[in-house]
Amino acid sequence: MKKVFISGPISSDFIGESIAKHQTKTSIGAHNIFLGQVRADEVDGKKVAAIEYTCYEELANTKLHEIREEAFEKFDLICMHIYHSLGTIKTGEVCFFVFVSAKRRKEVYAATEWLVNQVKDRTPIYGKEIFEDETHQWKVNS
Amino acid sequence: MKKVFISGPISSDFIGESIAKHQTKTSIGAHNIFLGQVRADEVDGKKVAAIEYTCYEELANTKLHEIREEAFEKFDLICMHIYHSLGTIKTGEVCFFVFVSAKRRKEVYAATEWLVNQVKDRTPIYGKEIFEDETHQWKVNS
Amino acid sequence: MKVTLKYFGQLVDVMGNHEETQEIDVKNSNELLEQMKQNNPISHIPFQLAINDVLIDQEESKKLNDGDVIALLPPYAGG
Amino acid sequence: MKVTLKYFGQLVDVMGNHEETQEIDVKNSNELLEQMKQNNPISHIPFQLAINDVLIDQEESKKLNDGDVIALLPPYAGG
Repeated sequence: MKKVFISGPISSDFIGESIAKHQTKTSIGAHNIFLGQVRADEVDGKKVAAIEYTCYEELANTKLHEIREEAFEKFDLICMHIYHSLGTIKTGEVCFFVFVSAKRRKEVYAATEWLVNQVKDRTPIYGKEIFEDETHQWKVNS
Repeated sequence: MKKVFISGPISSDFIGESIAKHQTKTSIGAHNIFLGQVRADEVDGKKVAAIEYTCYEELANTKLHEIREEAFEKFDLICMHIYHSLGTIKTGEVCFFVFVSAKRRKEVYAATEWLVNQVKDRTPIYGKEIFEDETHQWKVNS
Repeated sequence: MKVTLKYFGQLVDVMGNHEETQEIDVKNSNELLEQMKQNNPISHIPFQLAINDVLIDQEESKKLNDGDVIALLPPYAGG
Repeated sequence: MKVTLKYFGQLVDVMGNHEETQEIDVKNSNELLEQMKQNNPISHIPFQLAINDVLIDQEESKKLNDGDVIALLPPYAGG
């Protein structure tokens, strides 16, 4: 089982290091990366300051494993990594990192989009949007 | 005119720093990144060791400027960056970096794919594939 | 029988905690769902059940056993 | 008139250099193209022309002037 959940924000150093690790794999010709960043949305005049992510980790890991297996069947990929934050992630910080690598570029775009959607739809993750005044609302995916 | 051409490979540190620079832009909710990596292709039993990139920089910059303008018209983007290496890039190293950011994720995938294709089709860049035995052939885009 | 109920997302707010042990008097997941939708302040929140870390299909009704861990899962909001 | 010819990609190999100044006896880009395709070892390589950093459409024929910089561009291979 690959580790997906990271406590706290996903740093740009972590992303850089993930990219660097792939430079020994010389069959790769194309990478595609999706990053979800916490947005300072305004709701009724109040601004989001952070999102606090929680998840049902046992079920989430089962679902993420299924998604990985399906992705390797559906797309001609060499590598795939999914990372999601847990805990409080401030606006501007990265909370979601999907990284797909293939021989040629053709396959990577659709694979990334598919993975992002599957993780959102099938993984029991919850986000509490915390406003600057410390009130909160529960995030709803559109 | 934004600087696109970089002498030598695009390091993972450079990519990490580019990501970090976007963390002050809290209207961004989604980034999509494409990376082209030099592949150790085999041709008639000879292995590619590096690609030497050259370009017609004056015309390339004009074309890249046009592509940028069109992309901002076509897609609802907040930011867009294109980087391409010149000089000798060894297998496993990154030579092409397209970075797109938007409020929501929906637009970013198509924008990245479109940009990658436009840069390949419309920008006068040339690649000399250098084999391990120091012979070479000129790269042809499929 | 005694089961453990785990709450997620908005249900944590509504129920006032993450987890509680409760004596229940139902035989299967459908009966439990029915009872919860009537008796609890959560009737307006859509949710799915998972029993012992396995998601339960809305159409199937699963037999419940003493000691089961039952998770109440509102719509997901990852990413 | 005297023009500067710039070669790119495979044409650098075929012509043996990146750039050369040459006396030409043609009036426009179409005539130049015609002459090059006949007289040079590059007849088998497809290429486009750019004059003073502006790409020339295959259909249009542009007047050439003394001092022009003419680039010969085989198919691109970036990325």
